[in-house]
Amino acid sequence: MINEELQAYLAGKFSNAEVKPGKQYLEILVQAADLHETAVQLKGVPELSFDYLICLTGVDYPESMQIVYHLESVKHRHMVVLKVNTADRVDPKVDTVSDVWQTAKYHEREVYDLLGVKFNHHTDLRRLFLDDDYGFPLRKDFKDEVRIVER
Amino acid sequence: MSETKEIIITSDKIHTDEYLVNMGPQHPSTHGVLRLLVRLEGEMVHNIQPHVGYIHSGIEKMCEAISYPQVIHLTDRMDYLSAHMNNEAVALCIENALQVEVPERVKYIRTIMDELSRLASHQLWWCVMGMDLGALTTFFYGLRDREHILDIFEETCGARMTLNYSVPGGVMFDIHPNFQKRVKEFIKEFRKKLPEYDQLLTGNVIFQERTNDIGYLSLEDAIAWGVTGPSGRGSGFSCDVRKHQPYSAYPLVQFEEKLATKGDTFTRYRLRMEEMYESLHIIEQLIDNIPEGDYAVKMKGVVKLPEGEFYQRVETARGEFGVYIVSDGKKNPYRVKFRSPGFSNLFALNKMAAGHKIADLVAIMSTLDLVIPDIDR
Amino acid sequence: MGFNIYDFSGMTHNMHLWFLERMSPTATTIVEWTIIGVSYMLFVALFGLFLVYAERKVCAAFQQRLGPMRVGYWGLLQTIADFIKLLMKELIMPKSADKFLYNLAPFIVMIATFLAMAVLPFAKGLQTLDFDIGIFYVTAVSSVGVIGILIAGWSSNNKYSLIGAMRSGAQILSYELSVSLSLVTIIILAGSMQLSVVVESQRDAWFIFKGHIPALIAFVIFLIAGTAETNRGPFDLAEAESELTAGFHTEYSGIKFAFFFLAEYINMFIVAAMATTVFLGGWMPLHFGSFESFNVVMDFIPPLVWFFMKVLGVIFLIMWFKWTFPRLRVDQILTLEWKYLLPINLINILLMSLVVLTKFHL
Amino acid sequence: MTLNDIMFYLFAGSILTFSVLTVTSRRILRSAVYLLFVLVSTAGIYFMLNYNFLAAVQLTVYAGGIIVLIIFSILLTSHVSEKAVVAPVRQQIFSALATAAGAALTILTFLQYAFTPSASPAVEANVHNVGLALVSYGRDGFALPFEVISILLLAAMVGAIVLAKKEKHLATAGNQPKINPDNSSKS
Repeated sequence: MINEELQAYLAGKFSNAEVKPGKQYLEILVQAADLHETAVQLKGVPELSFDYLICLTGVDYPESMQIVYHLESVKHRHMVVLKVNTADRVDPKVDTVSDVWQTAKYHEREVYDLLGVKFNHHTDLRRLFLDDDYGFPLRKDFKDEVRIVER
Repeated sequence: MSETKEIIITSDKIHTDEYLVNMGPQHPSTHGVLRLLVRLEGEMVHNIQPHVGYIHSGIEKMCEAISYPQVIHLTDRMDYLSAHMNNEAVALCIENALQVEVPERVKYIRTIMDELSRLASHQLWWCVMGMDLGALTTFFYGLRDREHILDIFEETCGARMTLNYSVPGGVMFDIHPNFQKRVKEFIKEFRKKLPEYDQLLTGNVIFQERTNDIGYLSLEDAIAWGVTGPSGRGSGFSCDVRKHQPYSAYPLVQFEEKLATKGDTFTRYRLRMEEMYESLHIIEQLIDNIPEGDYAVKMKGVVKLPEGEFYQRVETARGEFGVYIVSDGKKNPYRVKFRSPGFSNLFALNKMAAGHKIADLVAIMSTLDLVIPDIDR
Repeated sequence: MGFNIYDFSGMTHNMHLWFLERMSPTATTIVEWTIIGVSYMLFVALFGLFLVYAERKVCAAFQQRLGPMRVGYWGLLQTIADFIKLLMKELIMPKSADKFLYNLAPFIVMIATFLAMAVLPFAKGLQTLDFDIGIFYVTAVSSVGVIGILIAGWSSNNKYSLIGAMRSGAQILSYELSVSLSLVTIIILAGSMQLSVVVESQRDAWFIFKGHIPALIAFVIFLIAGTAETNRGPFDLAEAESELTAGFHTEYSGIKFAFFFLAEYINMFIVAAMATTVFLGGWMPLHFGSFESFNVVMDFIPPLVWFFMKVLGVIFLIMWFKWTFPRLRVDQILTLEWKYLLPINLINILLMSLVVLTKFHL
Repeated sequence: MTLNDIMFYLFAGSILTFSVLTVTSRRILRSAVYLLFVLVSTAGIYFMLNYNFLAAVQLTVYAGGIIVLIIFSILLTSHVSEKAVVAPVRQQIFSALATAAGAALTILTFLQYAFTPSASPAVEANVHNVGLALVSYGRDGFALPFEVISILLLAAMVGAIVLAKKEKHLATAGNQPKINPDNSSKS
């Protein structure tokens, strides 16, 4: 499917989500509650079959954390960027998608480690790189006492 | 420390037949500071739990404090064997964001350098593969040939590994007058040396016995775990960014995306060997036709990206490398994320190696071709 | 004292008499023991050092580099420098190791090697013990060496060491069978286990030529199994550095590590010396049936030179294996022994018996 | 005292010392190693008697075979820090009494037996004779016992394999093991 078709299809499929063309790829912004269901649909529906999670990351925006999923379909070779905003910036929580894409398990651990986003129903949510008592360094309010990295 | 706590938890749960072995953080076959917590029964591996972060350097955080051209310098330090591809990814991402069209010459040079880096990386992988399986001589054969590529790099941009050659808008310097001659010499020589590799290792009965039929990774698993690069393609996962989202001069050259379906260790090995031939083929097509022109377009002193999010994928020697830049219009990025191939590849190790012997684990890990700073970033 | 480079028996006999004239029989024995012991130790130390140097040079040649070049002419003193370094290194012991066994292990390995060396005939009359069970004795004492490795692996209280020790145990126990059986093949041909007799009966032709194909098969099996017995590549599973860091001697340092290291090289020498003595005619020169003049020229080369030429040839072969082949996996190593070498060996023994019975040999 | 005597007392002394150490050591692998010393010293005495064949057999079978197997099984089952439990005093006294009784009986038998030189000429125990005796089927031949023992050992070997062969709960290389690697990785 080319982008316009895909956009129309997605807009029809996910009525609660906001589908818009981004700078490079199509973007879907979903509600946190719908995330898991959307992920299952994106992977499961044969016309979409986004089976390859390229990249999972989080961004700390002033009002909320945003989790960004770059998805590609190996079969159709189209790409989409799935986004979800958390309700709370300080104690962010979203559902895990590690049961949909296995690789998300460790990408989510990384996001948890660096941004402090908790993933509900994640089987093994531990810190990946850093110590338990270390802060969440990629948050904008993180103060690095030793080596000050400031913008 | 969290680590100690963890071990106690784990040993409570382990089966009486099993015991825990820490492979790493200092272990000859992890090739870096990687710790694998391996649960063994005798020689049989039941479970592998990778522990990473020993050399986590917070590159993503550092990027938030520096300017865009400076980000490129840090990418060298991640996957130091694919330094040029990483540089290029950031450069391309910035160029895309600024809608800058680079000269043809730059595209050619970048592609040639890409493929040379890929060759150098695969050569080193080959050395280490043999070494992991106990054939130390391969190490010296591979390094001997890699030296030629590094010499070319040195002559081109002054560095041998951390090239730092791509800059936004082009490359840092024009190629050396000797460049084409030396690359052609190298190709001619390496075409003769590659069959030697096969004679020494590929054709060896012990090597084939050691690598055949171990470490299976099915196509579904490869996609689900995001295993890319030669490791993924060995399972039939068509994931070559050079084909699917071509960049630089890749649309202009003829090459094949090598795919295999068996998905075992030997297949992945063969695939990388094939890729070396393919890389030579790509360079041969480009090296004589480098167009004249500028080696870079003039950029503003301070690079400022427009507000928005930009993602750029490139194919490094180990798989798909992605740069995700969120910009708020200032002179330094708001958020940078590097999607490194090694990170995804590493965590598929358990899937592949559980149920095999320790020796197989080493062989399987070797075909994943891990570079630890690439994982830890 | 009558020094004869072709036959040392006269010299040793004269020495014995010379001592007897001057002291009591008991004192003579003690003095002779001391001389023999010291010469063996000197030999082991010097030859071990030489072998380490040779290994590094051979390996360098295979790997297209020069090897050690800095210390001494062509790096000749490199191993001595290394040895001094090893001597001065701190002896580190794991905190929870079994101290007694940990310290004992390298000695057991070393003693087993020394015991095996006792029966090797270096030249005519240059042999310490000439048992009627010479070959059997070598296999018997070399089987003790594995105990040292097992103890080392266990007492270090390190999982890598333990895995290494178990691998080594399984491997050496299995391959001992092949070593013994391939030697039995030649014992059938020679009709004796006494090493001096074995060498003497190869005067007209070496056993590897005399025994036709069965002897050749036995030689190949002996080389394979002998390499495995010494824990050398491609059978170096016990110390597979890419899997087990350093296997059974992970926790050893300094001179204790040097003992294991030295024992490995001396074991390689013993395997090569046994191959030489049993298959390649020991110190016997190369003779071709009726080429009289050729035989005379060959006779002119002293037996010691012959012996060491052959030994070094075999050692070169063993080094060649190590620097060419990848390492086998533990199940493959056992499969190779029990499914291939052992049946081939048994059939080969039958074949050799047939050859001997029908007097088909030379 | 000749050198032979010195060597004999050395070997005998080490046999006695290490025998005692074998049973008194509380670390099991040390016991095995002491036992190794006992067996090697015994082999030494055989060598002194010029009974080379038996000595070599002693080394191969006991030192190289049985002790290795014992050590192997210790390696598989016990840990460096483990120590044997000291037996209760009652058991210690009972064992001491039993040992003393056994020793007394042996010594008594030795003392009461009149050692007389054999009338028949001594047969040299070299390999040639041993070999001939082993395969001869006459009155002094050992062909039958040799074969019977072979069958016995074969039976023992088959039995050992049957006992050791567990059910294959782990799949061989290439297949996935029963343990699901995804679920178990949370440990």
